[in-house]
Amino acid sequence: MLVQMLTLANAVVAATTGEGFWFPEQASTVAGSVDFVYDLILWICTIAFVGIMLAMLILVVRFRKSKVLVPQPSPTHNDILEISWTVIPSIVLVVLFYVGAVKYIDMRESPADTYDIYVTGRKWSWSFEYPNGYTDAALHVPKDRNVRLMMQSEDVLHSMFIPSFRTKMDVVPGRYTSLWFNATQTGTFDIFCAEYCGQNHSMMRAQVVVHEQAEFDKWLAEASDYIAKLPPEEAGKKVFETSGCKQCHSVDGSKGIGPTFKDLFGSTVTLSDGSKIVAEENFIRESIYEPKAKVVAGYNPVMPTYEGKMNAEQMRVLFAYMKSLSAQGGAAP
Amino acid sequence: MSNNHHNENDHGGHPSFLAHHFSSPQQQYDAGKLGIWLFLVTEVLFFSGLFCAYAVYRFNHPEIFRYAHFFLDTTMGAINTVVLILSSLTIAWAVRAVQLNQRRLAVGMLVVTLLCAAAFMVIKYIEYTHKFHMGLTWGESFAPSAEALREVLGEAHGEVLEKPANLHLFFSIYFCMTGLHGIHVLAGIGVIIWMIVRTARGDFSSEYFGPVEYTALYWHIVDLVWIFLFPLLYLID
Amino acid sequence: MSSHDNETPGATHAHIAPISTLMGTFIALLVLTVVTVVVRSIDLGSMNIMIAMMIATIKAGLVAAYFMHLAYDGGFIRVAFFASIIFMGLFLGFALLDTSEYQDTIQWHETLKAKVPTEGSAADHGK
Amino acid sequence: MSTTNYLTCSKGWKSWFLTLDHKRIGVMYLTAVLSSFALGGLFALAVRLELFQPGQQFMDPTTYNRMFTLHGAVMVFLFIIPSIPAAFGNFVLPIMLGAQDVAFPRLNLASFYLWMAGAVFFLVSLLGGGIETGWTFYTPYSTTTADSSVVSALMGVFVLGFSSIFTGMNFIVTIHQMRPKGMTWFKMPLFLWAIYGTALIQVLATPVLGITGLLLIVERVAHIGVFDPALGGDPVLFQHFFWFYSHPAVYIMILPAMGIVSELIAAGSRKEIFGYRFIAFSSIAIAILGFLVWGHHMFTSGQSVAASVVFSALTFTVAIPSAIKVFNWLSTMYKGAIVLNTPMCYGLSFISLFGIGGLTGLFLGTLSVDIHLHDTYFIVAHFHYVMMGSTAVAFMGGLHYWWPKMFGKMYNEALARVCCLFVFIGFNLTFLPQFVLGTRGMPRRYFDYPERFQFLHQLSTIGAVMLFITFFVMFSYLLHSLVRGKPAPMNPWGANTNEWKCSSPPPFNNFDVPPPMENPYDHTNLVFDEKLGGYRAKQVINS
Repeated sequence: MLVQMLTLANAVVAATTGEGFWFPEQASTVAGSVDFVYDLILWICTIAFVGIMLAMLILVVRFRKSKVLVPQPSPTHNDILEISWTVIPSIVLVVLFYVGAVKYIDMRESPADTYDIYVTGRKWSWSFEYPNGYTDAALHVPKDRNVRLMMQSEDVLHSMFIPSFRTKMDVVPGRYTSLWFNATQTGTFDIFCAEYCGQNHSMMRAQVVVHEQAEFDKWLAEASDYIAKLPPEEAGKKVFETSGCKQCHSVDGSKGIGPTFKDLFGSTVTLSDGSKIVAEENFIRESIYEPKAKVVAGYNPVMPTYEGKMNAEQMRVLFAYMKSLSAQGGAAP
Repeated sequence: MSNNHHNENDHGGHPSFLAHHFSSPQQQYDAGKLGIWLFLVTEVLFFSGLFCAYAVYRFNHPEIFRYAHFFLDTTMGAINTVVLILSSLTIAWAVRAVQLNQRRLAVGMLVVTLLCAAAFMVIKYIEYTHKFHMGLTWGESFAPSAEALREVLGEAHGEVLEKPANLHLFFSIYFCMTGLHGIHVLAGIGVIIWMIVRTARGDFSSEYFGPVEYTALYWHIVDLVWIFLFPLLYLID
Repeated sequence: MSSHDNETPGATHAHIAPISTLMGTFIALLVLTVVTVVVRSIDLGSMNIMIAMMIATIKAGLVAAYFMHLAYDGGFIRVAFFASIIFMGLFLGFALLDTSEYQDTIQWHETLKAKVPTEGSAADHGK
Repeated sequence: MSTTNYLTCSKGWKSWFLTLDHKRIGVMYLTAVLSSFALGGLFALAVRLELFQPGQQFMDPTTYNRMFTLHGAVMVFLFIIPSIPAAFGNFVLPIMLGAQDVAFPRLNLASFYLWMAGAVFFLVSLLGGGIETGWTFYTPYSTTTADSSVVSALMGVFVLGFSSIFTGMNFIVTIHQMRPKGMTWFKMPLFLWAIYGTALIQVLATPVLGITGLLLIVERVAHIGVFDPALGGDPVLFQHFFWFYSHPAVYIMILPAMGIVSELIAAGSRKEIFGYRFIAFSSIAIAILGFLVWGHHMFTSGQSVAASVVFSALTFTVAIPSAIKVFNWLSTMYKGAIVLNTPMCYGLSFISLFGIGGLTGLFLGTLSVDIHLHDTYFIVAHFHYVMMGSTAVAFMGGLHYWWPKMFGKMYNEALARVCCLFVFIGFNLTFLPQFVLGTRGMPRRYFDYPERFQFLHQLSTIGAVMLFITFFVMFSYLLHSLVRGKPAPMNPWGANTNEWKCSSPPPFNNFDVPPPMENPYDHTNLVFDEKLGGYRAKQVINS
């Protein structure tokens, strides 16, 4: 009964304020119930708040005095009143705790049959490793399937936040945290980092793309095969975009956290100890595996190592991509 | 009203040790005593952070603590425990002596307390230098020398026990706990010296002995913390 | 509190500990210290730490009660002191409860970290 | 009536900087916390202006991160926590009791200088480049960031913690031991009950902040690894350490504000406060329950499910005593003789803003909803409603209420009421849109944001500018009143607590003879006197 009334009331509000005045669209199985509890609390609070405000205004208007300041005699305490405004809110609060906790346990403890994707957060990018080992910068998931994200961080705290799925979980270095959802709509939705992680915290965004199962399988098969299928420069571009290079190295010559890749390959760079070195395969390979060994002058040694995270094939196409960006490397873009 | 002197205690006047805003020595004494106890409460909670860190790591990684305790010298710890208990007795006795106007006895007891405190710090110093020498320091700088490991663990233990990961965490906690406790002992030494001077000068009497008692209370809490540190750090296993 | 309501001006009333109490407490503390060192050599498994903590608590209780006069000073001082212990217990209790609950996610991470991650290693991820 | 008062009884800088008088220390605190408020406000304005549009306006991301960190740290540690207890508590607590001073005047001065030392440490870290860890100092970011100013900021936090502890200790002892004959527990004004509850939290919680700060400094300097996962430590353990203090600290901020509001509503309604004992005990209940709920800051942080469920259940219990207070304030107004003077306006403003702040807490205590709202602008809006909408508004109310007593001058009432209204409007304009932003998924601490959030951010920024201008006007007329203000009567609001029974400003000694200890909320014996411009007892008692 109450539920029906609430649903009706919510529909009226939605119709008058426009769809989604409060929330982004609902795209997971839990979104509906989270929004429902939110609306429930919203109504309780609205009624309570309007009640308090009305009482206050009426009292002010009714008992306001401009000059003669003699209060009328009135009781100074009333135990029945005190007990009732202690007990009634308590009952409401117990209900709220219960509905919140039940859903929370459900949201935290993943069902048995999940499709697992391994997520790595780092300053300031996400990468998603699918069961076949393919890693992508975007999260692709099949619709109507329980998906579990197993998340770890390489440096500091991050937090995986998908507003349309109404879910969020911190990514804590030194351990795995997990999060599960079941997407109910195809489309593209935002992923934000919700735990402050430094300079580019607000740029640490990604996208979740929800496909139908068949489409998802097709996408994964094609995407996993990119090095063989694409020309080396394009495959290298993909490595550049999915491995986390993009967040610190620009390709248009602008200065980022690290040196730009434009015209880098084949050029001579000055290191922080003053020596000069030509940026060719060996130097760049060392910079990727042991970033702190030789640091280009003017930059901080902040790059994480990619030892074990980037194989020779990926590096080969990355070099091809870097060459394509460099005047010295041959083909200018 | 322009007269700032307050005149509640006209009869008998104000004793020299009574601050102007108190109406009687009893009120001053009670206020001071409640104040020092509240300070001790904050001390307990201050140390609770370290006890919390200890409990969390000991409970979740007992292997670190089992392995690491071989590096601590139980005899030294036990001697220090006895030394602190003795100092607690003498300072409690000093309070009694002041309350009974036994000035010389009070000074004597305070001096013994001071000597105990100094002895504690000397033993601590010996322990610390030994640890530094063996490379048993905190966190990142933890690098025990091979001989140190063999010397301490001996043949038997060295072979049986596998060195656990993150062994340095024990020493981080050990140095934080004993270090913070040591700082409290040092502060106590300072206050006790001041109390010796004031007692010898004759500031205190059966009428006015608050500061000595407050010092004693502080000193007891230092002892109390050590009573827990001793089994937690030295008597593992 | 407000014991100053009925005082005679000039005098300060406080409990004076008899020498017998002081010496008795001291000897009890020494005995308990010896006991705690001796008990340690008997292997009782996880009971060892419980016993050691119990002895330490008794010792602390003796110091507080007799050296610190808590047995004679009633009222708010006692409340405050026990409050500090209770809040400390609260802090330790919750931190311990929570950290031990999620320990498995740390251990799992440690085991996986030990392996060198390679292409396709995700296949053998899993609990 | 005497001509010398605590302001004029002695002269020279030494008579201020070495004073042991609780009133002068209170005034020094007031100056200090208001300066911090202005500084923190400037940082806030910078943050809001930067967020007027997506992308970079006039500062880079790192500068922005420093701005919001400093805004948070300065506002929390230098302004809100000491604001009401240290400034007003110091000034009125002994007078309200009828005592001559706090129990430990020297400790009181020492805690003021500890505050100054803390402020200096903050300034050092500001000049050293600022900090960008967020005021929460979460590890491992705070232990690995290149910013070396973190250590001096943490030293500041440590020292400020002890300042707060000493203030709390002093107040507890004063209330226990310094009450004159006749001043029983239940004749204490409700502000003192609130201050007492606050002091309990200060003494019991702040030491944990001290050790947390110390451990973090050691972690940064010596890399001990207790909180650093790279060395086997546990970053979530740090959050337990941090919130064990910082959640109770929220009640250090709000409890004294509630105490002030009890005074404002009682005086403004000219009626005996309704449910005195319920309000008094609810303060103590909040102080104790406030310790049981810290884990609700960690529902998505990797805290275990079991702990989250327990903490959520405990969190809801705190709502009850807060609700009790609101209902009792409203009942106090019933059949009162309500005067809409400036303090009362702030009191009413508090009730509405605290209503929103408190009720939105229900969304966050409810576990499943909190997952979505955590670390979004919804949180930002919620805690600003509590900290600024409630505490800072109550602080302003207290400032206008006790200003005549503190400085013996009246400010421009009409202008003050207009400012109160504009604070209310500006505040709501700033923070109401943020609830919507948060629910729509805008994370906090973001330098840049998707364009769809822009309109709401712009509303918020306009509100912030409005607030800034209003506060500027407020400080101007307050300062103006010091020079040109009408002399204040002894009792301008018709309240019956003891501070209104001595002259404005009070004499050095507060009272030569403690005032008669009556019911502090019995206003029936006070009548308005046109000649005085204030209230006086019905029968003039010549002394």
